[in-house]
Amino acid sequence: MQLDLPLLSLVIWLPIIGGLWVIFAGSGARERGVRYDALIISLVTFALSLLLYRDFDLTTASMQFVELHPWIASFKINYHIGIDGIALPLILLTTFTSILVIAGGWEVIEERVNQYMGAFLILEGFMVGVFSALDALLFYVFWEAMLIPMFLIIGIWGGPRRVYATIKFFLYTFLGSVLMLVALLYLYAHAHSFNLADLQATALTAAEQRWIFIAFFLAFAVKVPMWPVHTWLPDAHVEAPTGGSVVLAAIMLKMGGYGFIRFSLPITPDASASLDSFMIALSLVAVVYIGFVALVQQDMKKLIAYSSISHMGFVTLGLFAMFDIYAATGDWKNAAMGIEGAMVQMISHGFISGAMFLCVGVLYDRLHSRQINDYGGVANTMPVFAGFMLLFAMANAGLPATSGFVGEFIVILSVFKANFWYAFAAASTLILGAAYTLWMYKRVVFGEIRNSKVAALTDINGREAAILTALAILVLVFGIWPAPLLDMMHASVQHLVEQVAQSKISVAAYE
Amino acid sequence: MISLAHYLIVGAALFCLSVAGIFINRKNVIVLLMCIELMLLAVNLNFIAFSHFNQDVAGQVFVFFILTVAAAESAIGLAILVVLFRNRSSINVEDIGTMRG
Amino acid sequence: MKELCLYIVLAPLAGAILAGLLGHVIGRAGAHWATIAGVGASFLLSCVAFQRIVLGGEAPLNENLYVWLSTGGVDFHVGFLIDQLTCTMMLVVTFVSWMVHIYTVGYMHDDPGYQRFFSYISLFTFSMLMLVMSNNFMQLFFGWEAVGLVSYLLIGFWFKRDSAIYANLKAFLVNRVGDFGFLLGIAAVLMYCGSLDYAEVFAKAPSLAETTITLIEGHPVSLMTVTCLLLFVGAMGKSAQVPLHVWLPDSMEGPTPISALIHAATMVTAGIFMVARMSPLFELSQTALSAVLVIGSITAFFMGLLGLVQNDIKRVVAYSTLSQLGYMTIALGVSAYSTAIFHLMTHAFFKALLFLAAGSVIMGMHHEQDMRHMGGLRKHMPITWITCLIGSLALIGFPGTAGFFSKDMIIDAVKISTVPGAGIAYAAALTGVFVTALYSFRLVFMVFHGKERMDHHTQEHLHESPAVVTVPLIALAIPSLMIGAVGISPMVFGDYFGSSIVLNHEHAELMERLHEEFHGAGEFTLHGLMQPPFWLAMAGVFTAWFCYLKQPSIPGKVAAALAPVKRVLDSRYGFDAFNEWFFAGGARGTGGLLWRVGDVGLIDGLLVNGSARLVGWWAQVMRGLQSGYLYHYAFAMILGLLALLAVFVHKVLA
Amino acid sequence: MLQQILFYLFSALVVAAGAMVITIRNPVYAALSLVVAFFASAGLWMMLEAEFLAIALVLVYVGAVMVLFLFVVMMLDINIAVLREGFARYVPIAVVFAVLMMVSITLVVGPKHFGLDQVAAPVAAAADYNNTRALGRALFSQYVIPFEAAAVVLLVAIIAAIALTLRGTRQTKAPKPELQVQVQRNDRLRIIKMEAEKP
Repeated sequence: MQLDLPLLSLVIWLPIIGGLWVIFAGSGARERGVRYDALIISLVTFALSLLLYRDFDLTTASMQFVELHPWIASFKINYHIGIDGIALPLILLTTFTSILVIAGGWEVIEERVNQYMGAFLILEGFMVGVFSALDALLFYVFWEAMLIPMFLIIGIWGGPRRVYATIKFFLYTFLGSVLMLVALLYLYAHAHSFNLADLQATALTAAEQRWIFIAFFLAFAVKVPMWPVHTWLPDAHVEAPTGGSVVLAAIMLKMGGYGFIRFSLPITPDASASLDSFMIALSLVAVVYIGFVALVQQDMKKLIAYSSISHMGFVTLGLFAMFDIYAATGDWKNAAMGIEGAMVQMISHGFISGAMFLCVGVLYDRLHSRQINDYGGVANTMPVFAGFMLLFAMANAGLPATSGFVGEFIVILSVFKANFWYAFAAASTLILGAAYTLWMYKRVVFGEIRNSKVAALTDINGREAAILTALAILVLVFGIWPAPLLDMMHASVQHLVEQVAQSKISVAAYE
Repeated sequence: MISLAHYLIVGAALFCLSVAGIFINRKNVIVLLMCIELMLLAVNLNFIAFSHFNQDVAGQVFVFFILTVAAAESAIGLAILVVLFRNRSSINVEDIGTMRG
Repeated sequence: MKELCLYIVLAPLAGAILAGLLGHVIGRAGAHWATIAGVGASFLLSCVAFQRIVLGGEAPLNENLYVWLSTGGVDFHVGFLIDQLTCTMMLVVTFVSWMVHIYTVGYMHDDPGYQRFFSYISLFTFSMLMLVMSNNFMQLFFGWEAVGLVSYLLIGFWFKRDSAIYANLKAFLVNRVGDFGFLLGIAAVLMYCGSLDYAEVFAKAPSLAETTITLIEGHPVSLMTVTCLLLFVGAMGKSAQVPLHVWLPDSMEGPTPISALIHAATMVTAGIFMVARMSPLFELSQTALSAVLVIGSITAFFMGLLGLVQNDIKRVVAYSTLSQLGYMTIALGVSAYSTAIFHLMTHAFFKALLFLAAGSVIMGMHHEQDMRHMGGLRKHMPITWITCLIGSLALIGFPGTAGFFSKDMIIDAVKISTVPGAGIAYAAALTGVFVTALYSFRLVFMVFHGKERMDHHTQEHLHESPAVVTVPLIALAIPSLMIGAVGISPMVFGDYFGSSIVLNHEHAELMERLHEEFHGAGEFTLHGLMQPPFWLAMAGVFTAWFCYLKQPSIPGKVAAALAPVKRVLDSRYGFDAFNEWFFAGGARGTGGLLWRVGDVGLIDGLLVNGSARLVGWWAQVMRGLQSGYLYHYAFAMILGLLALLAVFVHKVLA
Repeated sequence: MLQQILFYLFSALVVAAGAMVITIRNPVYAALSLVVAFFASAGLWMMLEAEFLAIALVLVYVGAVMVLFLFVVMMLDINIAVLREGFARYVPIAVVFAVLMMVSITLVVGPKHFGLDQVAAPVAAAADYNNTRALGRALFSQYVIPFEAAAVVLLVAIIAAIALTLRGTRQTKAPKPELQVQVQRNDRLRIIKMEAEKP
């Protein structure tokens, strides 16, 4: 049955409008009741996104659920949205994570509940918008709009140094996105269109491509974040409320990877090819360097934030190793493997980092400390929680049968084809990832009860258990059977690889 | 014969005088306003000279507008001056320091 | 057949889930019944599989269950390969596991984490079965890591003990170092063979024998050597070969049943199994085999020496495990894969037996593990004593016992082998026999014979362990005695392994020569009585008797005379101290340095806050210009005017 | 010849008056000098056949703006001594600037570029040429919208000047009937209780 609804638009605008409604309708006496409204809205949104998945055609690489309405006709800017196999899993991740975030802030947030819930719903809509925009300017608008709720979430419900963190977060991301706007305007001047497909088809000389690539690079690298523009992330995570951290880690970081896939690679394939060793070097630095840095963190959230950076290194590694893989094997099929590995890594990192932050949130709600040293022997008082956290810690360390393994595995296997030493450096995460995650786990969960506060801890309640169970199931399912996830993206990745394989320079020279 | 250059040089001389006036009368707002009038006069002279030598009436139209604006400007300037004096009993520019952060 | 395999694998998993997630519902008895039933079913079904494949001669099963994922034109499957090698492993794993399950009922009787423990060991059985039954590298790696996870959980089972949680983290990380190499090895296989399925890889491998790859510019190396060495790094981690052996002694922090199951009988032999499984690859690289051989020799000899100075009963057995794993590795190194697997099997039985017996002693001694506080237990715990003696005899290779056949066969194989490194290996193996006998009987004599050195209270309460403990001991003692004689002829020389182990031409000759010298188990036993290994073992037993029963003052004197040697042995050759200092400390130091200097100092301090400060400073400067005085602005305007004018003039005049 | 004499006469007058404006102590005299400058430049404009503007300059500027200036100057009680502080100090820099500008402007607009051989003098207008008409034609056809805008600017200026200088309404003492009728007893009369005072 094909519903005659603008399904994709609904997924974008339902949470935004619902969020506004929650904010305005939920002030005053109804403040506590709005939680249910928010939860229902997020559930409905998720259900709608599942409909997207149901009606999605896995066999084609072309955009689906396309909606096209003129927006600013004089500049040929359109409200143009649609999804392919790359965007769909990310949208599902977004709508799913939003439910968890809403449920996660259920009792924890006591002030301005309506605004908190509303902000997350609006954020959800904007994020889905980013993933589905097919018009570069629309993308940019969603991209920037997304910052606002996030900025408020960290700034209002954050920790003691939230002002520093928000400003750092905002300036970092804004710096990058302004350059992206410049690149988009330049492309517009070239292609006379903001339509992504047109931009991707525009011929550009090598020099043009390089500049555009660098502009895009700054925007997306900050979001990913890649070394050395990563330092906003630990601060933002540490100060953000649990829900903010979850969304930040689970979805917002994926924007960077998505941007590379949607913009950098197809619009500037030749620049990507010529700068790939630079990108790979940064990715490997992220994996190794950040792995070491994570090892010495005393703050749990900071540790997980650093581990996120390290894991996201695999995403950029998988994306940009494709050129070397092609050079080494002469087969673009192998290159697709790296991209798919990167995609899987993004999705799985969404689950795992979200779960890890939720776990820390559970502890923080009880003890109001994120310092590892304030804990010890949590397993004695919170055995069920310890079990969940073990699962997620293991997933974070990339244990097979958890989703964390799949992405790293594919990326390492594919990168090996490019260069042995790339794989060597990347595989070091096997040791480092296990070291920092399990060392933290050991100090927090294992051991004798360290102090009276830990002794007074109570195990997780039903709500928390439900959230963590949902994530645990996903982590396991995608670890044991990741095929459906990959089947979603095969056609689109194939298309992407074909685009990237096609040099744009000769066309530009001809013109 | 009088060439265009003659007029332009007279205009330039007037302009430079008014600039110098702004320098040396930096505290006296009234004279500053007068200097601005003088400056506009120099500009107007140029406009009219060009208009005459190029046989194009547009230059005179512009002078017309400049006169209008200058009149408006001096009216408001003087009004401000009066208000200022009323509040501060002085028109010393150094006393007008509220713009300093 | 496929369904059969599925049941074999899933039965323990079901038990684990039942005991783990519903442990509080089904209670303690429910938990142990569920898991024992699961693993028991698994064992019986394994017997059926064994009967059909090995005895019935059915063709090996190689089937995919489902596509795990497909990417880049490669399908990754989850599937089973059931051939003779797998069947043997399945039988060993499920049998020992079953025995350990039963034994645990007694051993963990009073532990509050009873259900959790059963859940873990059942989960382990599942993981180990996934490992051995896999038909591809991906699933092998899954099982590989999964057993590592369960090992981690079980070593840290008593998570309140600092030493336990230190040991489990160490075990996991050291194993991860191995997995690091293993994963790269898998990546190499995928790159060059284009698949991860054993069948396809092994079919493709011979054509890659001459392929070289360049890791460092200008130095091409053989692809197969690199691949095999990388894979062997994984085996070194799992099977605790020097220098990745450091985790195994510490893993004795876990409860004794899992020391028997995981850290003696099954998991640690996964590396041996893996190399045997990869024999088609290893056969292509003599260099890799020689490396395997040398590392095995080092492990066999030096780890055995360490067994001499341990006083903790479990640690003695642990070092003996390390040493025996070294023997297996030696066998792999000389391409005697079938012998290695044979020794793996006999070792699984007698080492599990030894551990369980040690556990029984520990229970009797109220969780005292120091042998210096034992002695004379023979009278109090006769069954434990007998079974432990059987295990020790098998361990030292007393003619007729299981260990004798497998170990002597390894020594024979090394003796006639001509591969580089075989000389060293032979010397190590031979001297290792003496050392093995010495520490084994040191244990037996110190624990079961001589004066009773325990305190009065313990002495009064000494009694034989209950039936749930002794029955598994007896059940394991029987194969420890018999399996060698029964198994040697078909397993080592027969066509037992069929196509599951591949030998290249030269190495096949070695086995043929061994075969020529072999004339049945009985004669082999008689022959063994004349051979140096037997006399060395007897010398070891005699020395142990003399030093620890006859003249107990001698060890002290020897230790005093050889103080430097003792110090080296006590410090376990300094591996732990070095690792703690270099790797653990180094990693923390590097991390701290990168964080403080790199992130906090350079990026945040210099770039981020630096640019903020720059803007601030510039704003401060510019703020000075904004005096708020009109005439300053006017002056600036005129300056600008003048500058414009200058440009204009310059242009006009130029 | 007459033209040249007139030109130099007016020019000298303009420059001299301008110099007076900026140097003279008393603002009243400065304003008067400015009037002279306007007159003289009106003469120059006449020579340039901009009769309408010349007249407008005199009428509007001299007649209105300068009177306003004088009015303000005379009305305000200005302490000239304070305002003249630093006069001498700034003279040198002012002279330097002025000379620099003068030289550079002259280099641009001098006879080399705008001499007669570059820009020929136009033919004198015919007798029936009406400068006012020509200007008006341009103003009300091509420039009608700017013209209207200028009118608005003036209007705004008028209103702004009034708004700025207007004081609040004077306090009148006229009675306010609307308040008177609302008066209640309590507003006017308060009865308090108190102890009878002892003599």
